[in-house]
Amino acid sequence: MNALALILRREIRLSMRQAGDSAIIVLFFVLAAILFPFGVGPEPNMLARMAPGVVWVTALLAAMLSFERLFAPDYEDGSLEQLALGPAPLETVALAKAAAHWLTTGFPLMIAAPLIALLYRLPDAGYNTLLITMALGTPTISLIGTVGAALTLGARRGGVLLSLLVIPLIIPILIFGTAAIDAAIGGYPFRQHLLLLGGFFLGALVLTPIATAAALRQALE
Amino acid sequence: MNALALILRREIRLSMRQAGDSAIIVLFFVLAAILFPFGVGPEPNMLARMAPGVVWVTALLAAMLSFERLFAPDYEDGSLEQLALGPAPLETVALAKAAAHWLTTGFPLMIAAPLIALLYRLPDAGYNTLLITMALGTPTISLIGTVGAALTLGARRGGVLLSLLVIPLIIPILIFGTAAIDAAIGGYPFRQHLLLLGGFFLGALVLTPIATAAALRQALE
Amino acid sequence: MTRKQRRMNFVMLGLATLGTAAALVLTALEDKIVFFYSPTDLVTKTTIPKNQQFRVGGLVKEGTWKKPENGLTHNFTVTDLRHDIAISYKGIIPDIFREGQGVVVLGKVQANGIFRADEVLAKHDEKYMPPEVAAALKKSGKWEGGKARAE
Amino acid sequence: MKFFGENISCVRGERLVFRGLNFAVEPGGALVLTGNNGSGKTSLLRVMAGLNRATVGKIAWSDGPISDDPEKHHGRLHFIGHLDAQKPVLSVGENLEMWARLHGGTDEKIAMAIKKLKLDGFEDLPGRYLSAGQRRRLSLARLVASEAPLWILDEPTIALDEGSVAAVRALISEHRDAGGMAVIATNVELGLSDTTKLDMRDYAAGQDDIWEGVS
Amino acid sequence: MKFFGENISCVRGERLVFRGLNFAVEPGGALVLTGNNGSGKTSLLRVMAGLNRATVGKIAWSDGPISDDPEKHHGRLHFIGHLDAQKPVLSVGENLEMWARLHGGTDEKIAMAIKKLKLDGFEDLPGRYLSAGQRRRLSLARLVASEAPLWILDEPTIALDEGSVAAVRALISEHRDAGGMAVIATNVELGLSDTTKLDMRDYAAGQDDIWEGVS
Amino acid sequence: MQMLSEFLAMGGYGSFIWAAYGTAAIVLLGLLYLSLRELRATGAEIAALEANSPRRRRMDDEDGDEIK
Amino acid sequence: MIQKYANPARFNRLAATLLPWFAWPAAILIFAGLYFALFNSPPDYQQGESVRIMYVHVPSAWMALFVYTCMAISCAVGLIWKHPLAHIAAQAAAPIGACFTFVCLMTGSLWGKPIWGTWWVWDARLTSVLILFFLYLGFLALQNAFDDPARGERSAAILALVGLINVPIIHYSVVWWNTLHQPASVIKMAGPAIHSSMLLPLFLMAIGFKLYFLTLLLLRMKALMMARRARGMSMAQLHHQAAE
Ligand code: HEM
Ligand SMILES: Nc1ncnc2c1ncn2[C@@H]1O[C@H](COP(=O)(O)OP(=O)(O)OP(=O)(O)O)[C@@H](O)[C@H]1O
Ligand SMILES: Nc1ncnc2c1ncn2[C@@H]1O[C@H](COP(=O)(O)OP(=O)(O)OP(=O)(O)O)[C@@H](O)[C@H]1O
Ligand SMILES: [Mg+2]
Ligand SMILES: [Mg+2]
Repeated sequence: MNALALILRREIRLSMRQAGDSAIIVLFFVLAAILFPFGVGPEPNMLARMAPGVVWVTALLAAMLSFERLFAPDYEDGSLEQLALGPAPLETVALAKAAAHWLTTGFPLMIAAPLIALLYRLPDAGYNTLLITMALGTPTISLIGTVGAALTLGARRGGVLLSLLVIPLIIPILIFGTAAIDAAIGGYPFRQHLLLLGGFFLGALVLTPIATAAALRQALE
Repeated sequence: MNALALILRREIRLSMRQAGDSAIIVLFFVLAAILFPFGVGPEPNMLARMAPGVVWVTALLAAMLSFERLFAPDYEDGSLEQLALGPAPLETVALAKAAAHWLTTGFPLMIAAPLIALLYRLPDAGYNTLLITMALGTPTISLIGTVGAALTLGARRGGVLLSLLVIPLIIPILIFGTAAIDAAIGGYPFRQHLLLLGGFFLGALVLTPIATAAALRQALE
Repeated sequence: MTRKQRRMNFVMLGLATLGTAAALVLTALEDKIVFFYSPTDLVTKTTIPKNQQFRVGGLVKEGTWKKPENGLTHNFTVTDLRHDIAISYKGIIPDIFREGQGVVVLGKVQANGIFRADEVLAKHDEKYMPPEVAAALKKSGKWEGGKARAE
Repeated sequence: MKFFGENISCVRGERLVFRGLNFAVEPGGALVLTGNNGSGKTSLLRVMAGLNRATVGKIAWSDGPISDDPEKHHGRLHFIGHLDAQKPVLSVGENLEMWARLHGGTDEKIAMAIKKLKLDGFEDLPGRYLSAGQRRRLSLARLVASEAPLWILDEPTIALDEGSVAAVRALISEHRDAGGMAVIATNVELGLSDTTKLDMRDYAAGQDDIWEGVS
Repeated sequence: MKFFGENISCVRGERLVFRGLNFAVEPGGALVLTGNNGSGKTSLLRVMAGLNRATVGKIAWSDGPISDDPEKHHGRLHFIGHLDAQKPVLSVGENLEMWARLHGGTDEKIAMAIKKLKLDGFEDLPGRYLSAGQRRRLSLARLVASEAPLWILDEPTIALDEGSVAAVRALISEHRDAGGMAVIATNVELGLSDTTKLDMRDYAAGQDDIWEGVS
Repeated sequence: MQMLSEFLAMGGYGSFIWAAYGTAAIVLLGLLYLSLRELRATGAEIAALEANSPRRRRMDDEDGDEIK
Repeated sequence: MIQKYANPARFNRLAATLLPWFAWPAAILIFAGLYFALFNSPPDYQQGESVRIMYVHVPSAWMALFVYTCMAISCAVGLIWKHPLAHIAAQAAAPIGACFTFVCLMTGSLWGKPIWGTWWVWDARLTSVLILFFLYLGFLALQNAFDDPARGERSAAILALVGLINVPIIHYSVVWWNTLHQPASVIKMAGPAIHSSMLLPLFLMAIGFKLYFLTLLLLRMKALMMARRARGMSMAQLHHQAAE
């Protein structure tokens, strides 16, 4: 079995064994989305207007919370050291970690998003686009998150620093994701937004493992 | 020097030494607040309407992020064990921790809040009330957060679980905090909201250290 | 100070603080926190900003609800038995909406003084009985509905 | 003032680790716990310190069980486990001072501790620059920096070089000569004189004991 | 195939820890690092493994410096440090399997490792239930579960009971007999025969050397 | 037939009423089903463990062991 | 006395004797309640047939509060007197309470659409019930979040006690705030404001739900005790093998 498959299997096993982990991420997502009506007031029109933005922003914040523990446990218990000393290049390790993160976090978020949209009474025309943008956007977020997680490894208040690094990088995804949904609701074309999101994803797929591996090497010194 | 002062001094020294920690929390606060206009669209009217809600919700999410590392480092390096074995009751430790958390996190958030409100063009009548509600609300949030942090100490995906536990308990603060600002802007009386927030604070001041201490005892077993 | 004394002091201090907390909360609850405003509020509280959405609650005034011809736009008056406000609403009303029924409407006051509602919610009281019983009660004059929940 | 335990059983992770264990330490005495890996030495030390509860049995000083007044018990002991309670960003001096002061240590005591554990010159060095053995010595310095009659030590000589091991041995003798007591878990020979041995293997619980005698 | 280092200096935390150090290990050989706490044993081991870079100097196999092909170097070594790389929710077997497979270990090898480290019966036990010594044995099992010519061990016998120490000693001899090599840092006498000693104190850098020889 | 459909329509509230009763039934009976299944599964697990154990000790021993 | 039943075998026997006394009456009462609720009770003078939702909404709402209160008391017993059965009872009750709360939310929402004109508003009653639901979920999540099950049950117990403040808030929310939700109909000073023909199915269902809860509770407690024993046994077998 090659290193990528080994690591993927281990990550998924870990997340299965720690039962309910991704369920908790999704719950956080739902809870955070519920907070806004409290703050903003429950007027239906306004909520429907906010829906795409809130779904995307809360999904992002939920994902953000999960990044912090992406490498930290492996760093603290020496697993990362051992992975670095394994015969597989660190780039492979980085990619496997991102893939596992998406499977255990991004994917459940994608599934939960329409439910929150329902709560906010998103117009019917928006659901398809919401799903597509999430499908393109969440893997990119996972990839970018791994870079951030690796960079802040061992840093003090890593979690907050991490969010600080990752948010600016993710803003474009947020912008195009919500713009696509808004366009779909308004009946405008949104193909270009989806193309851009796809482009981001492919770009991140190639570049981020390299950056993550470099950051991990620094962290281990 | 008694235990409370000792712990406070140590916490503040730690947060000074790890330079920029509370700065990072505040930065996260600002960044998250900036995200929403991207998601929702930048109409001034709408933003002004959202201002109290967004300020409170983002302050809450920022605080939430800082809870995770409230006890975790002390737990992992054995400091918590030693604090529990000290001659001071754990309730004192819990109170000192909450106070230190507020000084290094809640207080900076309170200072930064009006700036974000400015960004969202909160009507002038709201600023005073915003400050007062934050002054009453943020210590309560710190107190409730310490309970959550102690309960989830050593749990898997502690950060997310923590948010899940703390958010429902904090929702009333959010509701009355924003309602007070909305009332102030609208010219309605808001005395009752402030009274309630004050009541919550005093109640939490007495009850949460007990719950936190109980939870910490469990964590050390 | 012995341990017992010290503990006693802490307990007293804690109880005093809790008492203060309870006092604050109870004072706050003296005036109810509003989910909606009454028509009287609209008259007495001059500060309600006309450009914002808010909720108005009260009873649908007898004889003011015209069943709309086109089937969609409803015009009626909401009263708290002291002041009235005219409402205009385009949309589907709840099933128990009728004259004398409690409602909560969400919307804005327009320039012409009419409240344009975006949402109409029906508010009903805690009484449940078969229609025959209600009719009998009404006949015997023991009926006290209507004014019940108009605050 | 005697420190003793009677009929102690301990469940960890839903398994009965040991049972029916009795011990007693007199002033000037030292109790050395030995036994295989996994025989329950660490568990017993934590129970003694009051960090874990014994599932059955009583731990007490001559003037009453520790559960009556946990704070008083804590004021009487120093516990050095595997975790070092040190912050990498605080200096050696600051790290030590915090714990010493909490237990009423004075400036002279702290200075003496630094000297006895051969940490002089490191006072202002941030904790993160310490090697494994230096870090261990800083933990042990807590024993000297404030006074407590009972020392509870879990494998105190781990990671120490020869000279330091000798220093720790001297420290323990000194403490005992002054009427202190020590409970020490170890896998290696420490070379202490006149100790009471407690072999954990004598109290091991069999497979069928899972639910027995557990309160 | 020789493994050697020439003129190595190492800076940690802005302090020159050692300098001008040379070493060489031949197949069947064992290099034992000794020296005071803080003399740089751990630092040297990490440099050898390629986790840290030497500030000056070269580390190489007969067929080239390790920096030329780090992955090849990693494929040739096992590193056991203070951290155990174990997950509390995975069973002993799963924990071991992950690392063994990564280095090409087979099922038989893994079974043998479990047996040699006296972990049989624990295969399905979650890692969280292990005591300090049991956990250490699980780390050491990696040495047997997959093959590598070079073992880099940082205080391997820490927390082990007597029987386990003997088992580790046998393991190392066996490895060397089969032509393997070992570099071991230790503060206690391990009782290995025919080793090369390297006393870190011989390469300690004086106070004035801080900036010297630093590239 | 007509009576049945009238009954099902519930004066126009049929969909709401049946959805409410349906959810309640599914959730509450589902929990019963899951509980019973769990009970059976742990029963089987214990049986397997007991078959494995050197000295048999049955769950319904008269004066079995006790957690107090 | 109760200590005695911490023995799994004895508890099993007690459960076996009690179960039929809960299960059968529960079934009978619920079926009778359903008969009256659906066939033999009048429509409301205002709400018409939709009032029939009351017969599931109100009993499950009561159960949501009742189960939480029981759970919190049981947690307090577990924390203070360290009785293991208490934690097991709380652990067994939590999913049941969560289910009742969910049913209360769903049926309330389904009732609110035709009567109020909306599925959901953020008024005090509805919001506080939603918080209750999240407290249940938080309890369950916390319970399962630890490697050591004992740690999980005690931490969750503390959470349950902290969350207990929410119960009076839910109950009095309709008094303290101007909610869209109606004030109390049944338990009020002046006697029930519900006609007796509607009160009958309501009470049948309410008592039926309570007995159903007890049935489920016993079943789940039994399963939990067995699971605990299974864990202990497998652990012991592992160690035993290892020691040999
Ligand atoms: C999602 C929406 C709803 C929620 C969460 C909810 C929640 C509750 C709760 C928690 C109670 C029990 C209160 C107590 O015992 O103190 C209750 C009682 C009740 N609810 Fe609702 N409810 C909802 C919607 C509705 C609607 C739409 C109606 C009727 C139109 C309704 C009618 C009642 C009645 C009649 C009672 C019994 C009051 C009593 O205890 O005397 N509810 N509800
Ligand atoms: N945190 C824990 N949770 C559950 N079980 C534990 C825990 N720690 C230890 N155990 C179990 O308790 C037993 C005793 O462990 P303990 O750490 O007390 O052993 P020890 O005698 O200190 O061993 P060592 O010499 O290896 O340190 C072990 O076999 C282990 O299975
Ligand atoms: N992570 C680090 N960052 C900076 N400096 C370090 C770090 N680790 C160790 N040092 C410094 O390097 C020196 C050598 O440390 P090292 O851990 O190599 O010593 P050692 O010989 O292994 O000692 P011990 O026997 O105590 O384990 C120490 O004096 C310490 O000051
Ligand atoms: Mg131990
Ligand atoms: Mg070292």
